[in-house]
Amino acid sequence: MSKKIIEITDEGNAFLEKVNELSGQVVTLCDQCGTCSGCCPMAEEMDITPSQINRMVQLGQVEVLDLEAIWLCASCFTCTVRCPRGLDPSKICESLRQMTLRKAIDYMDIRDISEKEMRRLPQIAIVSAFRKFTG
Amino acid sequence: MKKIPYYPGCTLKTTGKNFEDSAIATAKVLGLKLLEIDRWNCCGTVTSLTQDDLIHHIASVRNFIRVQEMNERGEVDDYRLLTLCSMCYNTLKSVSNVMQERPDDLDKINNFMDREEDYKGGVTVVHLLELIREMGFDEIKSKVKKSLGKLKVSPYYGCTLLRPKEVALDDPEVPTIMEDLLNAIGVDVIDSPKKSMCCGSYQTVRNPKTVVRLGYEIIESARKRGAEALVTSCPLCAFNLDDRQKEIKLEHPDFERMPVFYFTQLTALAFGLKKDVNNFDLNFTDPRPLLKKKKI
Amino acid sequence: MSTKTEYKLIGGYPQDMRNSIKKVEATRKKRAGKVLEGMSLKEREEVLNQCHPDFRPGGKRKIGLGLNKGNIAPNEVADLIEAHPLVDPKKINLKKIDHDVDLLIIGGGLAGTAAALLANDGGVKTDKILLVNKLRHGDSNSIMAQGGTQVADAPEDSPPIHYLDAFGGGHFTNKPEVLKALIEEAPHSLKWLVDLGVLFDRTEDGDFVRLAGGGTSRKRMHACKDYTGMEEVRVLRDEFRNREIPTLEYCPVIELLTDPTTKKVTGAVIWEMETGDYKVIRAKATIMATGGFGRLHVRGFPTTNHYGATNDGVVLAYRAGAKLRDLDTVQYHPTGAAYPQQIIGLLLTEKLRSMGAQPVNVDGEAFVYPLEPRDVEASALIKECYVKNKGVPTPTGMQGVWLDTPLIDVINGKGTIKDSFPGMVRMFERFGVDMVKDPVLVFPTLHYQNGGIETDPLANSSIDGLFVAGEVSGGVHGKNRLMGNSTLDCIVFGRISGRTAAKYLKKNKTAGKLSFKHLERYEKLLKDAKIKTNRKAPMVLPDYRGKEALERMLDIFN
Amino acid sequence: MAKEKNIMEKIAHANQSVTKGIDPKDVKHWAKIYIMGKVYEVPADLTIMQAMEYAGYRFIHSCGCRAGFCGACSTIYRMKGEYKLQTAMACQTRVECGMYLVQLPFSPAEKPIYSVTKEPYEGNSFLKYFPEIARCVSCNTCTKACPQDLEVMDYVQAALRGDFQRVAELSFDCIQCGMCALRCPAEIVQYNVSQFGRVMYGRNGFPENKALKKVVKATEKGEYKKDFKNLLGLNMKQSKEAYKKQQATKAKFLKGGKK
Repeated sequence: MSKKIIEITDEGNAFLEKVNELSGQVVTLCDQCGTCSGCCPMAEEMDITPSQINRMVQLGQVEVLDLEAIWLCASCFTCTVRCPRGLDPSKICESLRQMTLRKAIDYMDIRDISEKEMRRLPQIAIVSAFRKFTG
Repeated sequence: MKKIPYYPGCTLKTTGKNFEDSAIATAKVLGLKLLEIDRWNCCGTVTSLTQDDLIHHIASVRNFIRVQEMNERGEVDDYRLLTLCSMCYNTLKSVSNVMQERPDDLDKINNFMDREEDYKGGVTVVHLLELIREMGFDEIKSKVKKSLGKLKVSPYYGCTLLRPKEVALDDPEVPTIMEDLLNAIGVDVIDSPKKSMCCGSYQTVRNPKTVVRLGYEIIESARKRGAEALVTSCPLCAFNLDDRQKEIKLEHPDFERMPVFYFTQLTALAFGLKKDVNNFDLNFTDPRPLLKKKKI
Repeated sequence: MSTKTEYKLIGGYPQDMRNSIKKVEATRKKRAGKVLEGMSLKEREEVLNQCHPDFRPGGKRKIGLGLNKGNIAPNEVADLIEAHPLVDPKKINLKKIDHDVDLLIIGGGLAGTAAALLANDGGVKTDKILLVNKLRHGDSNSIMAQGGTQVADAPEDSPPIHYLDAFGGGHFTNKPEVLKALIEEAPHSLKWLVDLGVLFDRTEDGDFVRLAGGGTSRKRMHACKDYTGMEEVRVLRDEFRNREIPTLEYCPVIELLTDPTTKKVTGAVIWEMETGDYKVIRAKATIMATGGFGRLHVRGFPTTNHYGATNDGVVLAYRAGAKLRDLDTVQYHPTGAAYPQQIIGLLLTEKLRSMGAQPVNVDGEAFVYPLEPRDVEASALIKECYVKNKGVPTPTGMQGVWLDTPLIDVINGKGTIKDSFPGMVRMFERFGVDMVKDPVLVFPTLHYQNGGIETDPLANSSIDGLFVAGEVSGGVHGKNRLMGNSTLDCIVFGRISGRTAAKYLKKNKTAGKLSFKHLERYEKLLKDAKIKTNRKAPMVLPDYRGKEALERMLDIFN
Repeated sequence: MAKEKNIMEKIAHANQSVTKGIDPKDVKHWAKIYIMGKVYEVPADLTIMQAMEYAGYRFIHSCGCRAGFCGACSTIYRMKGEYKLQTAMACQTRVECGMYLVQLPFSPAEKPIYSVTKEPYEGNSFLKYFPEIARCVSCNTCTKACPQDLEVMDYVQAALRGDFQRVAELSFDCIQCGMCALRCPAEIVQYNVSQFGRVMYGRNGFPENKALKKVVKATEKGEYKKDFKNLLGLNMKQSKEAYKKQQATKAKFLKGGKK
């Protein structure tokens, strides 16, 4: 197998910059050790793992925004306390979600939730789901 | 009695009323009067994690201004804001930190809220668990009237009391605060490896299946160690671990229901307080059969 | 334009009014606790004849045509009755029906909304009802009602007692059967409102707060703070919307339609104000609930009424052949606000005077017993301004007298005004006036249309297919209405008219023919009565446009 | 006679600023305002509504009760040289020099359908019909926008925690002008939320009134029929006497404070 050379486009660089700015993190610091992927309680349901999310951002791959993984993050901060590089991957994920939400594209439509669930769910669940999933 | 400003949060007024009532009663025994701050609003949960997003901090700051006002009026004896719900604790504490560290952002927020008096900073946020630790667990021990010795309970911390580091009320990796409290009231404490694994939090709205998987893992790992019940300090964890047992049962027909307590319900039991403060009707899995079995 | 200067106010008042306030302040201590003696019956009669708008000659005339020919009505009302229709029948295509319904309700205040709900309860399907509004659903005199709704539900009270209070209050000119219907249905209506969620004032133990009103011998006023009508409208409208009953807003009715042979009312033509086109409505039954006529400014008085209170219902029904009654009396309230300009005409409740506020003239002198009957008090205020020339002029040329509100605190202790009149204090505050420290300026204001389309206990008008409810109807209050019986009238007769219409629709299932035959008959009456005029009616909306702008108005699209 | 006849004419003349529109000859003070960007000189004593009429507008919308009850005349404006966007009811606000204003005749809003009589009285009902209240970030823009000076944000927060009573009490003076909903960054329709809260509280928040129930029952049973028959059978003279007699009992029943 021949090695594939990945070129980072201007658009990709701008994307990386934007993520750095929104998250306050320097995503390029991630050395892909995989600790975050290992401790993430959601990783097994994600289409790519947290460390792969970081990698895609490093490479300026905007397609990361279309993946389900960034929405499955529950901001539990397990990766945050364990990252050996001192990065905060939950903030990186949040900035990726925000880039979609700020275009007025929501991840959740509350009308999909049944009336029965709406009666049952505690306030705090709905409040926080709105915060994370709608712009 | 020492008066401290108290922030309940929305859920403690509805599905988490059993948490609030048992906590207020517990605090009273410990010589604390929880003075609900007037005109409180949503804490702004969950903490916004982007650098530029200030509007979501406003909710918390507005509550701090209420604390400031209560102090100016001399209504309370403490400049700290007491919380019970872990989510509120996490959000309020994060914002309190941000406001302390980023005075420019505080200025912006003060300017935006032009109808409020300025927030001068300095309100810190404490969880009831921290106040209890401050008093000393021996003090707790001295108030115990009823033995809970036969009850095997595993503490469940979840995320928001422990992470991120800046807001943690204990060591994020090796917490002991709940164990210490439970030991003090004489509960048989069972350690569980998944006590600080995420329950799935707000994913319960959009992806309940994930929450069912996590809940099953958390409950079963505690059961394997011998636990008969879990104890928590978060109404959202309580929902995900308790109410969602209905869905766990659908997924795993052999699954047996396990009660989930708020820690204050156990202290109320140990202090021999009136039954109605625990309002077990609001616990989805009724703990009373277990308590009866244990003759408590 | 350079002469136009910036405007300065001191505590809400301009300098010249301030000077007069100083005189009021100078005499306040002397006046506190002392009121002038009441007038003798003879003095009352004199001042009424001299100054009351209903007694002064020149304001009224006989109606010149139709069923009520020879009856007295204010000139402004007679002008609208003796007028040509707005529509030219030849230009309206009645073959194209835009809305074909069972029940048409004209007017979306309390009466119209209640009618829709009860008609629906009575079996008329929601999509077979149409409620049309001149403005928005709820923009009405109902929504402005402050006082309360009279219902005799207190243990020491009873419906017959309520009846006699209202009969006497109406100078025994009410139609007894109609008044009885109003009173008898009142308790049910109150229960209905409570069940739908109207928040009436309550005591701490959950009982109703019941207040006294002018002319009531028991406490039976049920209020919702000073927002009684608004709360009632909001709740009924919410229920109306929950049932998804069709409604059209900004669509005044400009003419009724009748069957050419049976003369039955069979529908209406509405005019879409925004676009200017007309729509034809066919209806098997029609309820008229268009409200009052304050915006006619009878005798040039300001009014408490809303923008659309222009007597349209009376005019249209009369043309279609309905009988009217009691048009000759108009209710004036002695203390409407006269300053600032923004709130001229708004009601300042009688309670102010009963708690000690005195009417005082420009020189700070008391001139009348504060609690004369409303008509006498109003006349005395007019006399002070326009006969004795002791009124206080406002920057826009009005005259008024002071109502010395700070006296209330002097007599009853500090803080009384704020506790007893929080809403009013806030309203004046908006315009920079502090009624706790300074007096407020008042002048009589046009309040209520006592008469209207004659009704019976079942809300029937005198013509087939037309029912009436609320202020537009005549008979229930006779020649004078008591406070708290107007919202009651709207709710009760709204309900009754809805019920009656539903029953009527069960028997009358075929739609009538649509025609303007009644207009032909009316034009002939006008001609026979030798009334030559260019006037057109209904008025639909008053016109307050500035002269300078009007003089240069061009209508280039027509 | 001729002199007296003048009184009514004088009144009509003096009142014409509110009955017919103001005459520029009577105006001493003027203000320069901007209606949708265009400058107009108007009498300084007028409300925004009256000033617009003076300038030549004849309202076919944005005008209702003209007294602050109906909420039809929502207006937004900025003062020259100020950054604040202000809200007002056109009928309840005096014009000021340098006002840049426009009216908002309609506020598009979604009103959920519910049955007041069938809906259970539970805290979570608010979220069922208005899930968007969970999006409130307590920015307080609604409260700032409210021309009635209500604590709108506080009642949205109360709705979130299912407190019907607090919603009803804080929102009672709402005139449903729609200004809060138009300004809300969370796209909440506050006035519909509070309407729901009020009707639910009004229906369920109080014990059944026994006195009212008794009168309703008595009416149904026809207990007052005889009294009414007697009253309606009286001639004018008898009616007047009965009325006089009844009014004489007034003092006894109206005692005991204003409330």
